[in-house]
Amino acid sequence: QNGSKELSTKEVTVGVTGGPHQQIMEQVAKLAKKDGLKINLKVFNDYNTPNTALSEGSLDTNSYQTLPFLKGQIKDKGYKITDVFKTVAFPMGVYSKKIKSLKDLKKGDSIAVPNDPANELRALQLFEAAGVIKLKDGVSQKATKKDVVENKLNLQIKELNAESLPAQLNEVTAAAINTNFAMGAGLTINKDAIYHEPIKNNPYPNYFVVRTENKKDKVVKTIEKYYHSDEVKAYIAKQFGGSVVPAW
Amino acid sequence: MSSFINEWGDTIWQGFIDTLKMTSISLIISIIIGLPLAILLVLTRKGGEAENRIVYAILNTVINIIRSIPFIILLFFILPFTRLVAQTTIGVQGVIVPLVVYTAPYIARLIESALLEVDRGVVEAYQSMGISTNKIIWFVIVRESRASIVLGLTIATIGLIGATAMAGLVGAGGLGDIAYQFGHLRFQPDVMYTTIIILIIMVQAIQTLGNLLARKLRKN
Amino acid sequence: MSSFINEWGDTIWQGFIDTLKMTSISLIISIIIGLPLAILLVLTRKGGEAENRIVYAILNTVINIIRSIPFIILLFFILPFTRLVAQTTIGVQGVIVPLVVYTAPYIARLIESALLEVDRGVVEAYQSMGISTNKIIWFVIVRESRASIVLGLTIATIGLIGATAMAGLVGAGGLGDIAYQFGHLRFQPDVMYTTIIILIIMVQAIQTLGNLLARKLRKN
Amino acid sequence: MISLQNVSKTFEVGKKKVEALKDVSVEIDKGEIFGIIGFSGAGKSTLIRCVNLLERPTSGKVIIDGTDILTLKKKDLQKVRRNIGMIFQGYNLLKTATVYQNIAIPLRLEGVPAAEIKERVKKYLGIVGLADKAKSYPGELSGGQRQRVAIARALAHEPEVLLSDEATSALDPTTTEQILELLLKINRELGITIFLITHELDVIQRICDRVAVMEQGQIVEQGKVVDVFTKPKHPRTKSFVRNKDVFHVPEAIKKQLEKSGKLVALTFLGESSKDPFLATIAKKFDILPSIIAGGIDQLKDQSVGNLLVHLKGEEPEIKKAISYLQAGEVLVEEVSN
Amino acid sequence: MISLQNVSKTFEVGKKKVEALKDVSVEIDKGEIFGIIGFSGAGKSTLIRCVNLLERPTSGKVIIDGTDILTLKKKDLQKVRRNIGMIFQGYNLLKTATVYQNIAIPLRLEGVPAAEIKERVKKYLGIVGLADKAKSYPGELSGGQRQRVAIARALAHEPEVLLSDEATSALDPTTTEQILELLLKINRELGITIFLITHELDVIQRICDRVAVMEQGQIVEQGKVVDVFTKPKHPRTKSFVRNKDVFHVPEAIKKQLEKSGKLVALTFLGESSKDPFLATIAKKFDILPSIIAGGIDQLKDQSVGNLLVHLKGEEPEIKKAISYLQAGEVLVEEVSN
Ligand SMILES: Nc1ncnc2c1ncn2[C@@H]1O[C@H](COP(=O)(O)OP(=O)(O)OP(=O)(O)O)[C@@H](O)[C@H]1O
Ligand SMILES: Nc1ncnc2c1ncn2[C@@H]1O[C@H](COP(=O)(O)OP(=O)(O)OP(=O)(O)O)[C@@H](O)[C@H]1O
Ligand SMILES: [Mg+2]
Ligand SMILES: [Mg+2]
Repeated sequence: QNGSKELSTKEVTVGVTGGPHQQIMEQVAKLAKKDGLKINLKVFNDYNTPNTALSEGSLDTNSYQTLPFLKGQIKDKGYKITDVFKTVAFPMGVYSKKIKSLKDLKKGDSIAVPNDPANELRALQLFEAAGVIKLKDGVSQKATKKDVVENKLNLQIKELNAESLPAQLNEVTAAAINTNFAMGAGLTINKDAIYHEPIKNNPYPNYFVVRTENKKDKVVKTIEKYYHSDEVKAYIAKQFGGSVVPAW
Repeated sequence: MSSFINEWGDTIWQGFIDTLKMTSISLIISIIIGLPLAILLVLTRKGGEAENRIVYAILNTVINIIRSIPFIILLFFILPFTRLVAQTTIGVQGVIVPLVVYTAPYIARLIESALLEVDRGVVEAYQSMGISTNKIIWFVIVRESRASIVLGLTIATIGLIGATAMAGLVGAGGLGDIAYQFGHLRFQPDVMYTTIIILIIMVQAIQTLGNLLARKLRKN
Repeated sequence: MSSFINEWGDTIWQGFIDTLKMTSISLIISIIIGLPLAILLVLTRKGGEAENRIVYAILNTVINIIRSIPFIILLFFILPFTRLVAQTTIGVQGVIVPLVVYTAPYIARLIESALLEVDRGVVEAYQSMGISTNKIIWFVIVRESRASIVLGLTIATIGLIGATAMAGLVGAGGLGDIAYQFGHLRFQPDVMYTTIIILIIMVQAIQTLGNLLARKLRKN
Repeated sequence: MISLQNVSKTFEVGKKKVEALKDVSVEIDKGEIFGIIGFSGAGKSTLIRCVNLLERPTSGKVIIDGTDILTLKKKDLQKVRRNIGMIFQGYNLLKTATVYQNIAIPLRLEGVPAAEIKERVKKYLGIVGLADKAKSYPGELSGGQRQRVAIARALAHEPEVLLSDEATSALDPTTTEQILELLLKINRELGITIFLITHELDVIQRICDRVAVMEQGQIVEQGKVVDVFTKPKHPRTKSFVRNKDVFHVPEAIKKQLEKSGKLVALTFLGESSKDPFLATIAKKFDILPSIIAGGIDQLKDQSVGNLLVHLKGEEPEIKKAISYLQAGEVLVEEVSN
Repeated sequence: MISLQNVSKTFEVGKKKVEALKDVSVEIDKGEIFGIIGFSGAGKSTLIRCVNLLERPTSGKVIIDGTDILTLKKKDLQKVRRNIGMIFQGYNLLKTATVYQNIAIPLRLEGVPAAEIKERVKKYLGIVGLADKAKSYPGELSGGQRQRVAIARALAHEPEVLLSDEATSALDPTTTEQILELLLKINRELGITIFLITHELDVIQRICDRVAVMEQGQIVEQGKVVDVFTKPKHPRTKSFVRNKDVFHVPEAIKKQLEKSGKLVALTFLGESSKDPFLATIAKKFDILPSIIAGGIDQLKDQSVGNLLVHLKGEEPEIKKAISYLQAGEVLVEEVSN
């Protein structure tokens, strides 16, 4: 497809992952449609493919990733893609059906973290921030439980599919769950999390990403305008009740 | 009920169409590749009509290697190849290549074993009339094993539908993806159940059709 | 090389052990469930020794329904059932249940078609001697179709290994998960290739063993 | 012992119905050897398969030892079947088992002790002349060898009733003769009832007590072998029996012979064959009888002759000779062109 | 036309070797009907399968019309095979095709025009008497009906050479007779060479010009049918021929008869059967000859007799009679107990 041309102002294809990113982008598309811009959504469940597809030209833009993840991918695979504006943040929380506070963790308890690179580091860092474990200095985006250097309570760390964590919550002592997935199971970060990332100015905002050559394209500005509109903001508040927060 | 249809009807319908598209296109291409492969396997095997150790060993090994790789890995493993063949690695178009790579060797194996069931005596009868190997293959061996081939293809089609459920990973959509997304990511059990039921009905229909056809073809 | 082994050796070895465990345990349980199911299908079908429309229809439908659900969906769909049976949904123990639910009906179908290949005449010969249906099943039908059964189980085992690749989704690990997690998601091609090669060798070994055994059993 | 009463069997082939058996009744006594002959497709195999209910009749009764086995439960039917051995037209051997195993497996399944199995297999393999093929697989045997394995399997079973569907049709005369001797022997010594199908009239003649002739799903004639063979009533039976002692004499030769006398077909029975009636008429009348074709067959306990004889001489003498023969219980038919 | 030279075939069964053919040589002339008889397992099927290389000999040559077909390339071998029809011992029909299709498909594959296919199928189905079964599947046919379909398929092919492996073994005498007539007819009218295997001596007698007797992978005797049947040399041949005209006379009766005279076995050939020699000796000497058993068979172009005769009378007269018979080219053997 048109790898080196300016993006059309009539029609763009956006890659998103299933869930809030998709739902929010659907709202953006609705607003854009009125002004004659057609936004096609491509929904992925895999975290790698939207970048590959963007890089090869199968997508015009994508909207699903945090900055550290994007940087890691660019470094590994040499993509010529870049972030253009902040979208939303999903503050991650620690949930439990067994304990009220991470202080109650006992020797040999189990904690669960998502197993995908986009989320695992975040989860480990969250436990680190709570003082439960310690990670190797300068860990990369690819961190796994192998990078835990200190684990005083000898906790069993279970790496599970991010999406199924809520369903498996009662089988571990505590689990770090992305808000969007927690929400599906009726868990809200404000009420139910026993520990969580800052909600305002969350350290892991997501970004809207395009190929570097399209960084300055007119249509990108247009989409940014819709995304950062009040209508979208209102939708997010109504739909996600605080679990998803605008990051702009 | 009607509000459910209003809200989800389009999505599910689109998923149904996507699944149908992915399945039928990949199936047809896989048969076009798998059937000749199966015949080649039968011909070149030990004691076959055109025994050839080398060709057989190569084919056999390649098929086994591909069949060794789980679809979820294959999907990503052959991305460069997919891009080469289909120009893209995403969407329905991008998932056809891995689906075919996954299904064709499977179909080859299933058809191979159907072909091997054919009574050697009948083949001999036709050889004794001086009929060319080619014609014997098509009008005797394939013909006589049509029922088993149909059953094999039924199994392969069902496997294919199972594989399309993973197509969501590369943005190809389909019913499987909807069930996964809504059942899991958005916690909409009604959507999940609906799509699963549609999947079940599809598979049942295919199985019933396959059985029926096979019974019609199997006369003995 | 040696640094690679140092860094990844343990992980890959653990994955290999996990895959082996998941595959073998699920296979054994699936055979224990699938073989009787297959026999029941053959017995109760139209014209079978214990024809029974209702039992056959129920069995047939349940098997079709389960076979309709792609593994990736099944895995999550039956979580409550898994928890009930295995106490947990996590790890190797948690994945056995969905693997069995996925594989047993598949094995039932494969064995069913192997059993149906047995010549009716031979069965009649044993019936005419007043031998009980039970014995005919085991010592005539199953015996005569051993080669096909072995080939069917080979296919099922390979399918099972493919399914275990998705076991990572519930934290059961295994080679497939390593290939996906490290190879694909974390971009470590060397890890991906290594695990895939190990998978290929495993599958090749199984296929070769299956073929050999089948050839030994098939005498005609 | 075995009584089939008004048995009918209809197969449905697509929309067409094939009436393989139409109201067939037949009684087989204990210890008897009963044979069935008939054209290909007459319904013979279907009939014999009704005896052990491999084929369930569409209507009619199958009574064995006084019980209508159509009413039996599965378990009881199996018990009845255990006393009935069967040799199939199509052998029906296990392809993946050796010759030895093919005979041993049914015995094992019936609970025969291991030592006895070994003995019986050895015995019956020896009898059918396949001791050296014990370890071969059916696929490695010739047609006749497979047939013999099937025979050995049925006999090793040592049943009270033996159903045999063309057991010797793939065998050479010598082997056939051996098998028939064996059947006669077990029939005489162990009192085993044998119900057999064959298209070889020799087989019927050699060992059967009674015979039934089938045509198009019906029994058109039945009775003692001698009666049926010497006084066939139904045209089909005639054509069968005639065929047996076919006088394949070229027309030209017949014509030639008729110039110098008369051609007559003589049928005579039993002891009369030991009367030298041809010699007697040669001595008594002024004619020269010569045998052109035909023969004398030894039935199970009787002999029967069918000769095409040329009576050379003058008309009046020939007439006298014929009258003489007819008085002596010889059936005389003049052969016309 | 067909010449098998020093053909051997060894099968490997596990570690054992089965020598199915040992250095067999046989020549079949164009337009001839050549028969093979032999015990079950003698190697007959293996031999006939070597003619069209369905079985590749371990050593030896297979020469058809001057070319050693073992050296031919696949395409050329196919061309040779196209002129050779074959009827198999095991029918080998397509299970999923109707009777009609089973005959039509090979014709279609050979490129016979559609209209002609229709005609030929109709014709040959009629000839084998299965016109009404055209739409049936092999599984719905009786054994003999399947055999007839296989025959029709081979004949519809209209080959120059016909190989027949027990084509009539599952057929009743009448149907057999019809098939044999047909074979004779195509042999005479179209000059088709026929190489057939059978265990029915009747078949050999009826239609074969020459015959070979096989035993344990070897041809132990071959020659014109009359010669082999009247003067068998090899013990196996004798046992075969004897078996044909088995004098199944119970020992008790034989003993009885020997008290009042002598039992002799008479073998005579051809035209001598039209000499009234029994009548003549009855008139000439003071004895009463009576036929106990045996018969006179019409061979393809000749007749041959085998009679067990009781000569009632005094020793000297009997001796004279025997001398008289021997002078008249009748082979006389005294039957001893
Ligand atoms: N494929 C095979 N493998 C091993 N042995 C075989 C094979 N085919 C035939 N034989 C053996 O070779 C010998 C000759 O077999 P063949 O079939 O030629 O006999 P035949 O004369 O046709 O006998 P029949 O009259 O019983 O058909 C037999 O002893 C048989 O067991
Ligand atoms: N399963 C079937 N379905 C339909 N028709 C059948 C079936 N079995 C037999 N028939 C038909 O029934 C008739 C009788 O068949 P059967 O096998 O009893 O003949 P048979 O007398 O044994 O002949 P043969 O001497 O050729 O073995 C035939 O016309 C045959 O075509
Ligand atoms: Mg029959
Ligand atoms: Mg043979």
